[in-house]
Amino acid sequence: MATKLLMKGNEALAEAAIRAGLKAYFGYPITPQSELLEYLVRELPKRGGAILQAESEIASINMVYGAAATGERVMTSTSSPGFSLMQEGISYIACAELPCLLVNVMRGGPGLGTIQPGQCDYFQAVKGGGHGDYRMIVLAPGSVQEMADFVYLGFDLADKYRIPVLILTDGALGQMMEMVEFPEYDIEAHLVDHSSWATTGKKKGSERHIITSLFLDPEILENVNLHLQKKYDTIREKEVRYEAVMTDDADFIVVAYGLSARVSHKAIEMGRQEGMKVGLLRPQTLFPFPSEQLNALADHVNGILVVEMSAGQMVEDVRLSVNGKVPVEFYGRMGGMIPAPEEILNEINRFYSQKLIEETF
Amino acid sequence: MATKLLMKGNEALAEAAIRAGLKAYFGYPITPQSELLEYLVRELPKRGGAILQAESEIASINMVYGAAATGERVMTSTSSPGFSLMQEGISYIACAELPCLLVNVMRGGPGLGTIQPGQCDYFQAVKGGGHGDYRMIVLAPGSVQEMADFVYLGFDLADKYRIPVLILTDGALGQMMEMVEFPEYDIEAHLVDHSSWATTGKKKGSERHIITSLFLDPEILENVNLHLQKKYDTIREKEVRYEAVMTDDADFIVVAYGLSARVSHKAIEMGRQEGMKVGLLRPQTLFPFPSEQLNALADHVNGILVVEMSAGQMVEDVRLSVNGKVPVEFYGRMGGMIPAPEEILNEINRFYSQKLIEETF
Amino acid sequence: MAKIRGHVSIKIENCKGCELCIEECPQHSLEMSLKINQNGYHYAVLVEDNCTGCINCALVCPEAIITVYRESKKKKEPVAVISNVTENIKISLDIN
Amino acid sequence: MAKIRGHVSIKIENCKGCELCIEECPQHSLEMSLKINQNGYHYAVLVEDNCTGCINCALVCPEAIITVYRESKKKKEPVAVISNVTENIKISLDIN
Amino acid sequence: MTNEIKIAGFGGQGVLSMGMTLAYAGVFEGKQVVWMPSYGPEMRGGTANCTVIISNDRISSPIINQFDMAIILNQPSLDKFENTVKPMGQIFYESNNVINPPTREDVSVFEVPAALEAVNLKNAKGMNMIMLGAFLEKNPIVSIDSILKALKKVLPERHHHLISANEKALKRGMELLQNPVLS
Amino acid sequence: MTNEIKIAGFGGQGVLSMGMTLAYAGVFEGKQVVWMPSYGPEMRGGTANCTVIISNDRISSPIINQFDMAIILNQPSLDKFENTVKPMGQIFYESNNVINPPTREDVSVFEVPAALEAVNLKNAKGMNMIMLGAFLEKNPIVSIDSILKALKKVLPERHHHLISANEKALKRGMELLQNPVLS
Amino acid sequence: MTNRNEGIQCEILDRMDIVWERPPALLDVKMHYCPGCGHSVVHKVLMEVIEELDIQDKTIGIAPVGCAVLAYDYLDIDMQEAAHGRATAVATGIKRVRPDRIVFTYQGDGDLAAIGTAETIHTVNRGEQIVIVFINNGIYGMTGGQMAPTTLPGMKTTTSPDGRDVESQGHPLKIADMIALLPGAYYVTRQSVTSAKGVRKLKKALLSAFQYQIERKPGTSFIEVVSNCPAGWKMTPIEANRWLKEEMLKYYPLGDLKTPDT
Amino acid sequence: MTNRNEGIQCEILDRMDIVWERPPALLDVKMHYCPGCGHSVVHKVLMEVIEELDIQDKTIGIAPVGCAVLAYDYLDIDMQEAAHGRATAVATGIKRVRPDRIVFTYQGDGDLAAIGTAETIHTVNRGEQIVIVFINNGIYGMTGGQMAPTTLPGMKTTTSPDGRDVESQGHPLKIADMIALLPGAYYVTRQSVTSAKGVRKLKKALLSAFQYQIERKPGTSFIEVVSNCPAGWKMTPIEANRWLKEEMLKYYPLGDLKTPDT
Ligand SMILES: Cc1ncc(C[n+]2csc(CCOP(=O)(O)OP(=O)(O)O)c2C)c(N)n1
Ligand SMILES: Cc1ncc(C[n+]2csc(CCOP(=O)(O)OP(=O)(O)O)c2C)c(N)n1
Ligand code: SF4
Ligand code: SF4
Ligand code: SF4
Ligand code: SF4
Ligand code: SF4
Ligand code: SF4
Ligand SMILES: [Mg+2]
Ligand SMILES: [Mg+2]
Repeated sequence: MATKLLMKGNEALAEAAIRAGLKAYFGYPITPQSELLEYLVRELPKRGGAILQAESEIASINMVYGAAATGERVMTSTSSPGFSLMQEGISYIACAELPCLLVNVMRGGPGLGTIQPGQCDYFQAVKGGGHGDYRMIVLAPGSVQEMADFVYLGFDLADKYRIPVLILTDGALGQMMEMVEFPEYDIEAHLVDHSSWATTGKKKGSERHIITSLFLDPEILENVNLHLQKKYDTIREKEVRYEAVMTDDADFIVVAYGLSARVSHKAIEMGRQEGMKVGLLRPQTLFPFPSEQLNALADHVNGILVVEMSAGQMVEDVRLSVNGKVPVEFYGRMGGMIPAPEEILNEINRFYSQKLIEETF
Repeated sequence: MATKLLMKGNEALAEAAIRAGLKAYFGYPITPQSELLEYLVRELPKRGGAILQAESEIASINMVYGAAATGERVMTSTSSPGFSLMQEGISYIACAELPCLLVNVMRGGPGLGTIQPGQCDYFQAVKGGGHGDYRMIVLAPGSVQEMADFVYLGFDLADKYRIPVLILTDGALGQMMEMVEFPEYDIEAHLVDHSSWATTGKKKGSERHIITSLFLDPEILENVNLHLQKKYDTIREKEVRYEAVMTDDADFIVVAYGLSARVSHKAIEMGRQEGMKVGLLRPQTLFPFPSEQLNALADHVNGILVVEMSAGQMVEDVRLSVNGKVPVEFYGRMGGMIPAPEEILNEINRFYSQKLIEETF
Repeated sequence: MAKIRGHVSIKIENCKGCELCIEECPQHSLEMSLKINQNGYHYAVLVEDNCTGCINCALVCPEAIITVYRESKKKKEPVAVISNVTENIKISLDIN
Repeated sequence: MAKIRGHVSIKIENCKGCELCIEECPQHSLEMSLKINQNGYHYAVLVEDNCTGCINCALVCPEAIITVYRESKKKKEPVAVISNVTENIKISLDIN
Repeated sequence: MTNEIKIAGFGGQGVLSMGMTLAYAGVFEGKQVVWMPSYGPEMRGGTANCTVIISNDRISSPIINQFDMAIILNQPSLDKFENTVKPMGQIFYESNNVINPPTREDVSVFEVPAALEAVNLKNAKGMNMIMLGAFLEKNPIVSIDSILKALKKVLPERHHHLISANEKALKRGMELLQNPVLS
Repeated sequence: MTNEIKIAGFGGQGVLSMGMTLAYAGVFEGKQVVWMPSYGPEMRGGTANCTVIISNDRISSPIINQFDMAIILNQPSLDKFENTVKPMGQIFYESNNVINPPTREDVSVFEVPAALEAVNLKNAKGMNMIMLGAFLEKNPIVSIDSILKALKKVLPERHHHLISANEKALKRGMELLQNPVLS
Repeated sequence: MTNRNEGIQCEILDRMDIVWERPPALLDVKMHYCPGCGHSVVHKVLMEVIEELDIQDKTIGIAPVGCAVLAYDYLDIDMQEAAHGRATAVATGIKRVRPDRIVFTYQGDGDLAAIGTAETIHTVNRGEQIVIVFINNGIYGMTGGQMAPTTLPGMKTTTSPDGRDVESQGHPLKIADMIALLPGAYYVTRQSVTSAKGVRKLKKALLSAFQYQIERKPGTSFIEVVSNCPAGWKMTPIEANRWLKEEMLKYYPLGDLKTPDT
Repeated sequence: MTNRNEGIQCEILDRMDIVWERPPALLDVKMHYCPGCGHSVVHKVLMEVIEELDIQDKTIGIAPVGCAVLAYDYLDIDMQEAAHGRATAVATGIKRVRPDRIVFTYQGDGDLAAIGTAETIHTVNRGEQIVIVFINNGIYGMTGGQMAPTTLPGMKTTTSPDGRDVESQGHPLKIADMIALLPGAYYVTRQSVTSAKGVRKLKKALLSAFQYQIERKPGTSFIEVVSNCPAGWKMTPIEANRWLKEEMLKYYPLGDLKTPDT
């Protein structure tokens, strides 16, 4: 039966991972994600998994590499600076096509920055902060419930596509408590058979398995890349997820993910109360990005406002999606600041007053 | 007097760095950039600088952090996987506003990949592979001559804006030999006075200097970010550099940088011989990107082909620049493969035959 | 053995009430105040007039807020030391 | 002491001519050929019929291309060993 | 109906658990809730605060800059949050820890001598529950029963024996505002 | 006028320095040049090759897939590059190291017994210069003088005494193709 | 706590000399450390030493992430904040361009002995002429009390809630002992700050270390301070110091591990 | 080189037994190593040991970047290539989810003792039950002969063209000695492969190490092999092995550094 609990986002994520059959977690303390590690230290060993506090994020991600290559469900989590340290390892994992779950509970940057929430690692997450042409599936939860839900989804997608899946969230969603319901999840039914490639010891009479990202011959490496790109195209086609709020009749929409989408949601509610036809598109997958959906919406709306806790990163993907069809504006806060609903409403208002002027003249 | 030499790209870069007043180099071996380190080991100590082979790329970039914070001209170089390891350090350097020169001699990725040349770290370079909203100035040399020239330019820009400058090049440009001319360069005349912020020991009676990227209070960190963004805007306005080849009368242009621009150059020469009105725009700065120039060109051309040794990265910046005005197509090779002039010409031909069809019907 | 006369002055508004000075004072000259300062901490006060000025308390005080005085060998004019007041006043009349 | 009779067979097309086997052979049974194989290396050959089958050469051979034979204690039928030919042929007629 | 509440004080005063208790009680009454703490090094000896939102409907933004009510346990918190209370809102402040009471005229201000009462109850740690009781007296958004159920969730097992003491403190807090000191 | 040349062979045969010498000689004659090596672990005991482009004009692409001439020092290299020579182009191959000579009919093929001649000259290392001499005999794109000047740049100081031996080798190579064995 | 008066408020004494006061180089601001935290004590001693050696104007300090990350708010010298674990690399960078400056790092045990292990060992192995001040409090203080490499067996932290299990979580890492093996190490010592005597000894050790650097002695000085973390250990400062003496020092005995003569 | 015949081509002998042949687990392919390279010798011994212990079906090997990066092309077991320096972290990951598998890493000195120092030390400190095979050839072979942490004083490499200068470039790092200090180290030994005798000893050491892992002995086995790099050292294989014995072994004397009984 499903369980309902009031939980912190970080803890909900950890609990869901255990319920999804997590076999090993490797991580290193960093605010604001340490609860995740601490929760798992308490719970995972009792419930069938191994946990290790590594000596660094670099060790963590490479432990994930090793463990994931045995075909088990494994994960790590960190926050922004730690995620930067993992870039080489992630590039290796992506190229070797190892399924695993990564979590970045973002904080304000750059540098050591602050421990307050941020959304300024979007580029790093979706364009590949590491070297080479690779992608991760990037899931952006918008609530504590989704912090849990996207863990199941993440593991399933990781297994299905042999790809690292990143849950990209932030310190506020990680620290805040909401009700969360853990559905029934039959682990066995979800596990994918990885025995055809996993390195668990060469079976007698069959070929050995090799996990590598080295392909010295460029023709071979190009083929590896073509294979990866094809996989990414499939993912683009099949795995886009988003939430559309009051977009049907909207003449103006806000695009935002995660925490800033929550705040924007309130702003459009306030806008609707003031009689404005505003909607919200909240990408739940950042890669694949809901480009087609936005492009289609661009046929009906007159403008788009992108709200991020950054200097403007996802806004580029929105612009690429609509390709000039409608103006795309940006509102952002940085350095751990969270926009208030009123600020966003202000921006929306600006659009409406402009429109009024346009319509008058 | 200027000196002319036949040199490898890597060595020209190293030699220019010495002539530009390099005070310290910290690096770690990796193909295809090790000549740079090896050249400097032989030459730099004789010519007034310190050199250290570090224990890792992470150590290198943090040594650069420390040395740059004293206000001296310092640099490091590496190739793709090593550059991924530097991402945390770069984010720190960018936030602490330390001038320094970084070099990524790219190879095919992802993962360990190959040591053959690649251009697949564009996103990492220009969008920020590390966490947080920061930018580097990214210079993309197209010849051995520019491998040298951009070192002087790089140090000057780094000093002027207190920003890390990245020379983004590839294994082929690093390994190949061309003639290179080293101009007279009066180091003293170029050095910027950093004594107002550099940490070289607190002067008696004046305030101490602090180099940090920690700003726990989000309001302060937001201001730091606003300051950075303003600086980036100035750079966007003032520091765009590019080469335009036969674009004046072109009805179709290729956009490419570095090695693939060299190959594209040959392709458009061949195209011109076949009577096609093709041109080439070669960004020399990738950040700042010549967006306005491209946008203006988009008013005159009917199509753009972006050529990269990647799955398509800079193409996004081209699309963002032209914002839907003209179709932007992409041709790329991956995994260490280099496109041949003929392949590019083929792509150009395709455009022309399409156009012919369009004009016929 | 003639006792050296000493005195300590504590900047109590910065005291965090760790009690380490009290633990370390060989003379048991210090104790915690019942009151709290503006940061919510009880603070250390000199309660016995037997301080020798051994500076032990000052050495272990994490906040470095204890100033220690010792009777001058070359006796001269007296000096007034006002300490342990809630406001941050420390006046040392040095008529040297 | 009765000499043990041994023999080595070298897969010469994979030999890289490092000469380590030669250096290590206590019998000086091996030498380098004047010819080169298809990879451009001179290769090691057995030139003396005094091999004891001590396996030293095989142990140090980086390419692991030396097979070592030793006269069987329990003598039986003879066996033909063809070795050191440029093509990759190794026939051991084992009539066991 | 949505209640947006700020609770703030020193690190050790039980500010976060007070908020969590309130949020859990909301859950037991079938409401939507959000509990959002301040986190980070400011907690080191410094101040702590949390936001609690209790609503009948889906809660969109967990981040709000304006509150219906504020429960304030020390001076720095009052200085910081006094102006974030909406007009017509309420401020509950602990009078022993707040030297300069709120000055706003467009909100209801309730002085609660919770520290003193906690000493009287010989339950120094119960100060936060007294404040919560006072708050609930004026805003019966959840029942005492739900609060007690919530305490079972919030307190670790080994502290469950304290629940009855906490109940007393809650009740005492409610009593205190049955004749409120309106300022 | 642009000459695009491929030079290929085993790692130790002096393939890269032959190309570099040619490139440097081009420089001394005021031409534009590019020298582009293959690099990487394939050099470990394996094959090595380089591209040399010598032109009167600015050289656009250093990367080319088709060559005017190829100088080939071993079999694997011939197998790899035979088909990259443009129709009407030239192939120079070292006959001791190449067992199966080129079969193309649309290019000029020159067999050069350089290894043998090097032994005759008691200058085993001079094999590459013999090949270069042969090449220059057919393609006088740079003068012997320039080549000798170039050698001074390419060879480390301590090997400059070898230059006269190299000159002999060059000349021998030229002679060899004054009566070429056209196959 | 006393019921007596609130201390001796004002008193006219005989002529008094100040025998200890806050070193001016320790800025007169409130520090963010928890009550009783050893970090603050070490700060104080450090600045006394820098004043005494008169090197305030040529000293550059590096404090990476850890509770002491804000040291630059308190120490009146030029300072650099460094990435987690990389302080010695940063110091190397400085020292290589400015060999005439006095450079020290100030690092926690998580920083120096976990994520920064490679940098620590290689910096000392190169014999960089810097002073490394290593605050070993057996825990990650700043991030809320997780297990450190130096955490004692059986010690409870938020990531070893049942006590550190050496089987699965490894043994306390005695990094100073490893460091002392390296030829690049010039002076390696382990001190503490739980008593006035300890503080005096630490000061002596720091004086020597900086003096060696001033004299350009070949090699690195490494000063480990076995310190406390009352907050992370969930103890009062007095309990913490007692536990430190009784338990920590068993694993990390005080004294010199390597001196210039040994 | 001989002028004599081209070897004994064919001969009918008395009944002969094969007393040594290439272990089948060493795949019958040409290896990319330079002539005389010690890597290939160690590969051979390793596979003999794995065959002898009959663990080919449950062994997982990890070779990170370095000349042996392509080991998976030669060793007929499941293998993972790892990022530079991270092999022991990768091994830890495997061992923690599959404690019943036999896991070993195969690492160069640049890999293990430079960039991977932290991972190496912490893996051993945790006593991960794996075997670490450490090929110390005093140089970065794969990248073309740069200085390694283990390069001898005065030794010429492309990044120490005048010989390693310990003043500025540090001392050769004896990492096995540091490792042996750690309680998590179960068996630490230093071997070589320059002679048949050395190869025999190495095999014995590897047999013990894997046997310990099979028996789940607590702790890590660390086998250093002092090896050569004829290409990087710019010597013939025979010169290289001679130099190794004469010079390298002075710094890295062979023998056990820690055995289960010590
Ligand atoms: C790359 C990175 N990983 C993790 C962190 C989080 N972090 C900050 S300080 C710290 C460790 C603090 O422990 P220690 O070094 O022992 O210092 P202490 O606070 O105990 O003095 C950690 C893990 C970080 N800032 N950066
Ligand atoms: C992050 C990173 N940095 C650098 C390199 C380049 N690199 C490959 S192998 C190697 C070192 C090889 O030396 P060693 O580990 O001693 O192995 P050997 O080749 O000598 O056996 C280096 C620096 C890399 N692949 N990745
Ligand atoms: S100076 Fe000595 S005697 Fe005086 S209070 Fe301090 S510790 Fe006690
Ligand atoms: S040691 Fe300092 S901070 Fe602690 S109680 Fe004494 S005076 Fe206060
Ligand atoms: S087996 Fe022994 S005797 Fe025979 S060739 Fe080999 S080393 Fe020589
Ligand atoms: S040891 Fe092996 S590779 Fe070396 S020469 Fe002898 S047979 Fe050939
Ligand atoms: S958490 Fe620990 S180390 Fe950090 S300031 Fe508090 S007591 Fe000191
Ligand atoms: S470079 Fe050195 S280590 Fe690498 S294969 Fe060649 S000899 Fe062996
Ligand atoms: Mg610590
Ligand atoms: Mg090596």
